[in-house]
Amino acid sequence: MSDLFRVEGLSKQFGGLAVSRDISLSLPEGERLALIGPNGAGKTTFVNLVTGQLKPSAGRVFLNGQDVTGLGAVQRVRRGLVRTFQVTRLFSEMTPEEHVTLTILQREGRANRVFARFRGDSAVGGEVEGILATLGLLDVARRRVGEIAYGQQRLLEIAIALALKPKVLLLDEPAAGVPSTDTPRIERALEQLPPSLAVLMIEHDMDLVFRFARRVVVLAAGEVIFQGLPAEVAADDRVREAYLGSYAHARRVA
Amino acid sequence: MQTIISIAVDALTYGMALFVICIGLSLTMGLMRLVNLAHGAFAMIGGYIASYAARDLGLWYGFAVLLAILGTVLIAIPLERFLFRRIYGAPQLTQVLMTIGITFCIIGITNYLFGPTLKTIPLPRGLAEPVDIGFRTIAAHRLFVLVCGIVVAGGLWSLIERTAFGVKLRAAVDNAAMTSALGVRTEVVYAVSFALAVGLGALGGVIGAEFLPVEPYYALRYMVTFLVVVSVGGAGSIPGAVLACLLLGAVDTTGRYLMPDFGNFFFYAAVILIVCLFPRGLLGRA
Amino acid sequence: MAVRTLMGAAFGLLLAGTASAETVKVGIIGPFSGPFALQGKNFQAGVEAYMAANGKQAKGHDVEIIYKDLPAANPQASRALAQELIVKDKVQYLGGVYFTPDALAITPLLKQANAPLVIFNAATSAIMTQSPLVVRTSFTTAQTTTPLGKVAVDRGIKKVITTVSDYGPGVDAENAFKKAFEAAGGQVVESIRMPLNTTDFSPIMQRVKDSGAEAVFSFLPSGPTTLGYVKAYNDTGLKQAGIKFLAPGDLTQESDLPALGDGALGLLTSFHYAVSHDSPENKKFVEGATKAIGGADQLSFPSVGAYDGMHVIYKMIEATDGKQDAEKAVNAVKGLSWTSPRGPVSIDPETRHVTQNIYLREVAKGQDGKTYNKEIQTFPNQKDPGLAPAGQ
Amino acid sequence: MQTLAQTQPVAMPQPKRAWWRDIVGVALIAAVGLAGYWLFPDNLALLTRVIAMALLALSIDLLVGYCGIATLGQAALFGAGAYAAGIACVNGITEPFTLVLIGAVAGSLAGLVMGVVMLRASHGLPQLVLSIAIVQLFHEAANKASAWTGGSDGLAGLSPAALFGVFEFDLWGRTAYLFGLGLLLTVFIVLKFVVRSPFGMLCRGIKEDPVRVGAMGAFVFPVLLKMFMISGSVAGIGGALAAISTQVVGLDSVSFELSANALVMLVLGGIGTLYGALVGTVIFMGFEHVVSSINPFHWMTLVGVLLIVMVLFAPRGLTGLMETYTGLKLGKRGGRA
Repeated sequence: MSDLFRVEGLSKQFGGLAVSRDISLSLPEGERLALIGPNGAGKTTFVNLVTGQLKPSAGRVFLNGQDVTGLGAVQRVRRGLVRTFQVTRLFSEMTPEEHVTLTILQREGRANRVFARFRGDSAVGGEVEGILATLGLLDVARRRVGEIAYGQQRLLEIAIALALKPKVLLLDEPAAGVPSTDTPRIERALEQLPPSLAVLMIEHDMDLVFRFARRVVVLAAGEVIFQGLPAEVAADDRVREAYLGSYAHARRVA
Repeated sequence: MQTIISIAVDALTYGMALFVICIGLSLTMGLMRLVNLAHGAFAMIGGYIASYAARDLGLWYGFAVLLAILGTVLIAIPLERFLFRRIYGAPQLTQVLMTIGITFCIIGITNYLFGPTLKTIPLPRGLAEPVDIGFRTIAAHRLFVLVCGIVVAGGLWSLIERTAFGVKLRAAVDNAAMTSALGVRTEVVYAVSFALAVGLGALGGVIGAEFLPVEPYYALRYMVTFLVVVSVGGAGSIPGAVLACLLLGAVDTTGRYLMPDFGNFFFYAAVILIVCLFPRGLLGRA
Repeated sequence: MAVRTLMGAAFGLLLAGTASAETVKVGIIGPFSGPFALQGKNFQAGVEAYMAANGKQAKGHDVEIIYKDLPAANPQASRALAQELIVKDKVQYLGGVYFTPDALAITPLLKQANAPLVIFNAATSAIMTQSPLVVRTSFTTAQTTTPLGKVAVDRGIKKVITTVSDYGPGVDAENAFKKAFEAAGGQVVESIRMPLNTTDFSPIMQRVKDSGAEAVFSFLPSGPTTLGYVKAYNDTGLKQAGIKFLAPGDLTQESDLPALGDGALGLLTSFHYAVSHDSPENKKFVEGATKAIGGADQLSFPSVGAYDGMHVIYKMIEATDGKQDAEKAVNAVKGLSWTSPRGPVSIDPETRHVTQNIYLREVAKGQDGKTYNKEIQTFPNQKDPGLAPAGQ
Repeated sequence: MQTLAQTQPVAMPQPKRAWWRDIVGVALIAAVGLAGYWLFPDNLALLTRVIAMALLALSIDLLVGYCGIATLGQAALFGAGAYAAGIACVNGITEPFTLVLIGAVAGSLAGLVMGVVMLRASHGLPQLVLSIAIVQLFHEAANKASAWTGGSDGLAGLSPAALFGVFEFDLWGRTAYLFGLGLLLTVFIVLKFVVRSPFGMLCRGIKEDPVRVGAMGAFVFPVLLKMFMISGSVAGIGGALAAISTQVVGLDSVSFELSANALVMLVLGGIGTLYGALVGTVIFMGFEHVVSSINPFHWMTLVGVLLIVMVLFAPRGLTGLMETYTGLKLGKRGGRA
């Protein structure tokens, strides 16, 4: 069975500094993988390498069996590899409805039309309403994003990603910065993700990781030091060393 | 060969004159993030003061230069306090609007006070005469400008890299909130750097007057040139500004020598090329 | 100040058209502000000097002047101002105009407006062909330049390099000089056109030096660039090397001379007017114009164009007895001749352009220590060579 | 700040109908335009000039206000339209609408060239400098090609045919003004649709965050290039109108000064609303006209004071000021300029 998403030997060096070293992992359809690691382990660099924001020094990225290493970020999105951002990147002057509408029009290749109505299509309208409803954003659908709660903004990040109908979804710390009263809402959203979707989540909140992930990968100093079931993570020596050791050796990779 | 050296000398001195005028703008734009289109207006004020002092009052040239710098800074202080301080950190377009407004006012007032004619700054005998430098003659003031440029570049570099003030300035640029939390009065640092930039502009206006004659529309006429030179060099970078001035001076001078009919094409084509290759300027800060 | 007549514009746009029948209004468009404000002030000085000397009435009709400011070449604004003068202020005559494109924007209006345009400056030959209602009292670049060709040859100069600013008048000057000089037997070894915004002329001077020419012919617009050019000519040692300097008089206009200083001594220029021109008419004119402009060192050639322009307008008013009839007015001044401050002049009946003496001048030092343009040779009754043959 | 604890109602709130405000807005522009026609019948050439400038300012707003691209070279596109229409007119194509079309096409082609170069840089200052360099090159080219453009003497001898074969472009300028007003209204309505279209939304997105737009799977470059072409055609229409109404095209129509003036007017009016471009142009040019009539020698000082006062008391422009005091929102605008 070919994996939906696979990276092989991905490495990145900035100058002489290796930020990612020979990372390999794969996600079959329906996978729920959590990528964890101490601060500075190279998680965000990894996401940027996978999504095409950064060019790897070595290694390859496969999507649906096709090599997409040479493709830019936008092309990868169009092939179904979609991400959310650790710090929300939204248009503060637009409403959630507008965000999702724009995304759907884009997916259908209609976002570049000059002589078309933005809100005219009832099919699109229905889909927008569906997505916003799934994420519980209906009541703020027509408020400016700058005015809504941060937790809702994080949900909107996910809503936009879902509107692209992704095959592989990279969630970059979806619960970061969200008040603890709001995390259940995000968890519920994650549970409702389409079952066939392969999800790679980067997260600090271990409770969330244990509840969500079927498999865990631990990254430290740019290297994969553990791959396995959530239950095994805590017992692994190298993981303990990486987390606790990081306090002993200060920051190895800034 | 002799011609090439000769052109090179011209390019070098012209570039240096540009450098002295522009470096102040480079500081305000790079270090204070202020697109100060009124910089030329300050250079012009310097030129007017020097002209008044040297031509109308008959004062010694060096004294006139000094007076020009001090006078311009003196005029700039209230402007900084009441106008410029309001637009630090404002969007670039707001800064453009405000500084164009200030330029208009300065032009209008200068015109009113001094009339629309050209103002000359008489050079002392030693600088006024051509000097024989072996293979050609060159105006002595060109050599003087060259020396000034080198002194200004060296002095500024050591001020910013080597002194306590330089440390504070660089810190304030990188993180104003943190720097003031550390007890540095950032508005004083800004005011001093602004005064420094204006003073340099005035100096440039005076010693560059042989290239860019002083008249009321000076501030508008050369606004674009200054802005372009600074951007090409990379705002805030002294070596960048030197490099940009020399490079653009060279392109301009050789272009005008080889194909004078297309002089401007060379200049602006070079600008486009450089900006496309180095969007932050030749040695701009990332 | 006559400008104050426009005070009403702020509120009075609605109250337009209350002109009294016996007043003849003249609208003058010129650069009264901006980089060329000095030339506009000269327009005004010429007009005021004429009216001070000849009264504010022409054949019993009050003459009222309305000034409109057009700081830089801008045909769109020029047309708007002309339209406002004609439609709102109901002027019978238009005058002034410093830049060629501005004049070209006005010419299409004249016929319908039934108003003549008397150009005080704009110096491109072709304007005259655009409308039969245009009369010009200034000069054309070709007119002032052409005699220099002969002058050069007479002085034993055989090879000349031309350096002109790369714009209309500069190109006109280059062509006119080349034609005249080569007709007289000289050879133009090289022609350089310099971009208008050139500030450092050293490389140009290097070219001049390399060309092996015995003289350099130049044309630049009057103002700041002239200063840099003349400085470079001196600084690079061309003067010591004996390379002569020839140019139309725009380069050494009187208001720039103080700035040029002693560096300008010995420059040869040809022009239709020097403030120093020795005649009783000019003495009177300079006195009046100086009073109007506020300082003798600001006076320069546009003032005389304006002065004579007003003379033409007065004659037109007399001929039509204050009635608005553009064609009759223009016909009345065809062939008109009089003694201007610059010397004897007449309006060519064919081209409606002024026929005048062109003088060769040398910058010299007067007894008061100031430099001035000293007239040393006269070329009488020069027409505009740019207009002589019909068409191109 | 609210939390997510409340559960959501099932239906979305009804959309606020924004377009009726635009109908009122367009009607208001038309009314003001016609009022100008009746109130100032002697200054129609000036008012036509204002309209041409307003079109130029509108075209800048499309880039600055909707895409976040700073430009000080927009006159390159205006001039391209003016010269194209002018050259066509001299060579026998005199029908006004055809000339406007030619201007629009030429403007959008120039916009294409300008976009390709300017989009090499991704942010403020380098873009500004590129735009300046381009307008200077255009200026230089227009000066050099004097056989076509008349160089610094200007391209003269345009005699556009009567509008609809009936209304002459004459001394009084009524035809030119009403023609211009019609063009302005048409362009304004079309642009309102453009900025409301999916494409317009995408542009606003790019202005706020190009990386997010990329993560949505949309290429940024072609979108912006398209906006450059639309903006170019608007500027080109302005240029063509100027050429037709003035019957002369001068080098000033491809100058840095014109670009800077138009940008100043736009910022004065407020960016990102389309209305700001109109308000700013009318106020600035009206102010300039009145002040320079009262005192041509000092108008520059007063205009300078106006700009300073504006920055100090209405940093978001006149429309921003109006929104603050009336609570009426004229359009969506980005947080930063």
